Amino acid sequence: MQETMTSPAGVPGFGRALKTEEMVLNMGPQHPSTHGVLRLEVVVDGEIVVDVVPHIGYLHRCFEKHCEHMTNYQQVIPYADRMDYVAAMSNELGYVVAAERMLKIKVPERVEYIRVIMAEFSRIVSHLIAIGTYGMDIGAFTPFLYCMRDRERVLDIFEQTCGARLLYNYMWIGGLSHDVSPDFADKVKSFCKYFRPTIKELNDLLSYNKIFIRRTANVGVLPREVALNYAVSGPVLRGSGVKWDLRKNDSYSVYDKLDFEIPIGAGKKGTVGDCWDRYMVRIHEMEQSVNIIEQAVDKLPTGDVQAALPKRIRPDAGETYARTETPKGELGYYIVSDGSATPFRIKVKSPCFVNLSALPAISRGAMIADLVAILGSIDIVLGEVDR
Amino acid sequence: MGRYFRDVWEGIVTVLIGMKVTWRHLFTPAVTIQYPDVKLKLPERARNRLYVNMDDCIGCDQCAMACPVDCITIETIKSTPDVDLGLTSVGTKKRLYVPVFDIDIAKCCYCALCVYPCPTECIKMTDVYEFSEYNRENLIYNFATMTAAEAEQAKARLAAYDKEQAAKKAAAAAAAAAVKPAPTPAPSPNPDSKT
Amino acid sequence: MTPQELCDTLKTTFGDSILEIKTDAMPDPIVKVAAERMKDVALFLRDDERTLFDVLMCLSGMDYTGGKLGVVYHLHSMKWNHKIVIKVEVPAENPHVPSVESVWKTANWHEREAYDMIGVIFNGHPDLRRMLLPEDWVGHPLRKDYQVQEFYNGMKVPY
Amino acid sequence: MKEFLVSLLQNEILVYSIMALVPLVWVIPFALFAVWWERKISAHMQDRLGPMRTGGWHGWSQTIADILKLIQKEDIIPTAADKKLFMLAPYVVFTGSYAAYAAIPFSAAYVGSEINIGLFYIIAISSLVVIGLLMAGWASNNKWSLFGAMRSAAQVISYEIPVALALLAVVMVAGTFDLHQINQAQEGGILHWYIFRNPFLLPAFVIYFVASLAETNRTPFDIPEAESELVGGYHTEYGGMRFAILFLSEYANMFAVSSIAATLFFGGWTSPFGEALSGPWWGLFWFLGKGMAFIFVQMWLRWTLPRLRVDQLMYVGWKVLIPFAFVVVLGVGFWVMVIG
Repeated sequence: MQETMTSPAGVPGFGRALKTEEMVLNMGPQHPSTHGVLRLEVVVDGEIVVDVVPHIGYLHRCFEKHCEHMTNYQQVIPYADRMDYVAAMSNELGYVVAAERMLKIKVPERVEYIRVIMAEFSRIVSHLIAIGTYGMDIGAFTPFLYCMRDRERVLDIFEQTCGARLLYNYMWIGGLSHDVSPDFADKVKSFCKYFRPTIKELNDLLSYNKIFIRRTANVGVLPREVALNYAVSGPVLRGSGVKWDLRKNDSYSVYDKLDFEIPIGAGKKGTVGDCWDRYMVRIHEMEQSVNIIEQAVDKLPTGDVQAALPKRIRPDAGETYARTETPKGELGYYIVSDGSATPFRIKVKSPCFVNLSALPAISRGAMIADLVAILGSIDIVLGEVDR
Repeated sequence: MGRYFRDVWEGIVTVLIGMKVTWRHLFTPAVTIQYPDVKLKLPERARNRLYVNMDDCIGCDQCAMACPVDCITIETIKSTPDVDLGLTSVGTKKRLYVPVFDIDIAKCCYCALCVYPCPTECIKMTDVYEFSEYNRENLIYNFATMTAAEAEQAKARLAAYDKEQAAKKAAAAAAAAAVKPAPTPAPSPNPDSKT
Repeated sequence: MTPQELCDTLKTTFGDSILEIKTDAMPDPIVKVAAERMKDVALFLRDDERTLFDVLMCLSGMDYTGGKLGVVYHLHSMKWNHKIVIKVEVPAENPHVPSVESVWKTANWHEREAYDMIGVIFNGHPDLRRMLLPEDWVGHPLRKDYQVQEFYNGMKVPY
Repeated sequence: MKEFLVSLLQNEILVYSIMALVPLVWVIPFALFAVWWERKISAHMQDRLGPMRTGGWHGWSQTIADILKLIQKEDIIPTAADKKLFMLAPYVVFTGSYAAYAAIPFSAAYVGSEINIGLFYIIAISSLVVIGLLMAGWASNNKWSLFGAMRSAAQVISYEIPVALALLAVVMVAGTFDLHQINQAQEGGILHWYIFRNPFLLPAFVIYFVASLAETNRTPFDIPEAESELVGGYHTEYGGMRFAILFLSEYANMFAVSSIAATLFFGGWTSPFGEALSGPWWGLFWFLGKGMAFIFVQMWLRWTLPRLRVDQLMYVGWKVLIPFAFVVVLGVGFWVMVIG
């Protein structure tokens, strides 16, 4: 039944049997499930989406222009936090990896491990929000609250470590702002112990619910070739069955010393690359993140949390492009320096921006309710799309 | 046909599993708190409202330089050598009057970048987080302890001192030119201060 | 292929259209290409069995100051796991670059953004509108000599 | 009750007016209570506390405060709206759901109108709700509202069929359309309730309950208001008092379908212990208690399940509920014929 509904072109006589008129529907900028201020200009034929034109830029905060007007490289970090504000640690990690590659700084081992723990926590946080809001898009409100409840526990750990709950400014070029507190390892371990059963509960409540599967399986199928051509990344790419994770394939930090799996979409409930696969990749990634965190905490070496840095950070003239795997996908920082203390140009390749650009390609022929499901499964944060 | 019945059966079963989960939660204690009545204890590193201890501020402007959103405004007046502004609690000698030290807390992004460069540790983030105001102007915090009159006085004194110095320098230069062409540099009142 | 081999392949295929090659750059080789041949280079890089650059990681518009604009393409091959940076430079008064939208679909939005922010015009782009700013905005903000407009639809712009 | 009032007041029209207002005495406090209850249930299912301040104990007067706020609000009618229809629609919706109460036996001593085709009347009159929703959606002149209205019309009309078939199964057993008589037939304790009397009436009840969720636009069939897709569906443009009335009628409708389920399958006002604890007031207690139990299940489902898509909703209605309902009707007929 769904196969025919998602591809109206395949319905015999579609568009011919009845004289119908298309209607333009304005979804957003204020709409409950556009996840921010996104405007979708939807051309609909009844309930069926004929075309989608996303309009973005409502949250444009001139990140790149700001960067060119900073007094030093360090000041970019609070701004980088504010791009993908649900996973600020990952953005910071991307930026410091790029800046350190630019400055040819080697940071202490302890810093790398703490960064990995924080980035993985941030992945859990981001995926919890993605999953919770996705449930809400589909109509289930309760999983969202459960996700937020667990997220708070991670934020407590963040707050205890760096003093902020959302926008951390924790990872600095060459180190961290604070060392972790003495009871950090215990807290992290107790969280991991708490968190595994709640994933199972989430699965019971939402992931394997028949209605949820019906709503997401076979919806918004993104085939492998299209995914690569649109250069989507992160769970969206892996949902399409591509085993590609920068943490393994283009390793940075200490991910090569940690053991984890890359979950990919297998089309267990429908077609490979449908919304359910993308959703399930996130669930499995959270489990993997818990694994990574436990290993990293066990391996956490002692030492200093600041590399020796020059007083003024002033890279040589040149450029670098560094990419890291954030929860949303491949976050790239292209930094060009002219030798001064201010970046000449910082361009951010935002994963959400790229993933969103694939939305029209996969939502044509779906229904309005599917459009919401597809958008939720792509998991965009408008702060990062618009920058 | 078998698939149809399996689907219906799965539909019923998974609904019941979900209902079991929510039923269990109906009797677990809530995790939320009654906020204004009950407050969570903030960790000691909590970063909230900025506070400046003006007794320790030497007016070095480093916090304003470090601020990524330019929410700190500092103006300074050089003191004349005859005035002793005292020492900070860490023993640094104060050489500048600070008549203006404004923080626009509405702009502040709580990144704490201003806290680290401070040589006397006088600017810090406190754990006060309830400071909303009805009027946006009230969010500009004036930390400076000097009154406008005192600032004027200091400015006037500095101007007089500069004039005196310039006159001395001119006299010295004239004298030097008269005696021999080897000019001696005039003593600068504040050799360390760059402001 | 090693970075050197990649660059050599490009040089032998495109000859004079390859303006500059930097293999010691960090971390990937940088190849500067004549703007008018960009699309051919892109097609070659995507389809040739030896290169197979199937992913356009990033496309950045640049203002190099001094009347020069540029576009930087960061390419990556899933199969060979190698990377390359392609650069084109165009004069600021006539900034036309062939669009690679038909080569990599992802370039669509990236090019719109570069047009919006830097003002590079991509020939052959199917839908070259502003991406982030309103349609009636004046100027391209990421140019180094950009002056913000005083009023936008009656609203004062500079804060 | 009617006879008693007529003898007391000597005026039939006055008596009818009073009789018509009696359910309102229940419906309005019930709606206020149910909204608060729903909030509390949802909160506790989600590990929250819900409203805790207004009125002191667990925020018991939160909805009263809300309704006072809604009454005070400015009455906004969009300029592009069809003004007359827009203003009329909430009342039509409310009339539809309220009129159903006329035939529901609240207790052995009270039934608004003891008509012999009570069940038929309820099915017919509750269709009026659809017209109201369509009016609301159309008159708002908002695309989202129109979507909501269209969905709701399609949904309610489709789900009338399984509802009617499931009720037909009961009618076949009871041999009457009169709700009061159906109720009386179930007197004598829990084992006399229809749900336990005939094995085919249990699936009939499930079918009725699922379909009634769709009739009242409750999750998982709340697609007409689907806030994550259609913002608010047919009531997107409504605010203030009109919105309150739409809301009230939604809750009134919920109770109406729950009480029909209680009456037809669970003995209505009859006591589960036979003669013990029965009587007019106990009858009222049992009736309301059973109704509230179903309301609780409705809420429980709402805070557990995601929402179906519109075509899947039709699938469930036409391809699952209706075939099963046919089987149930056949089975009940067979059972009645063979066993009696």
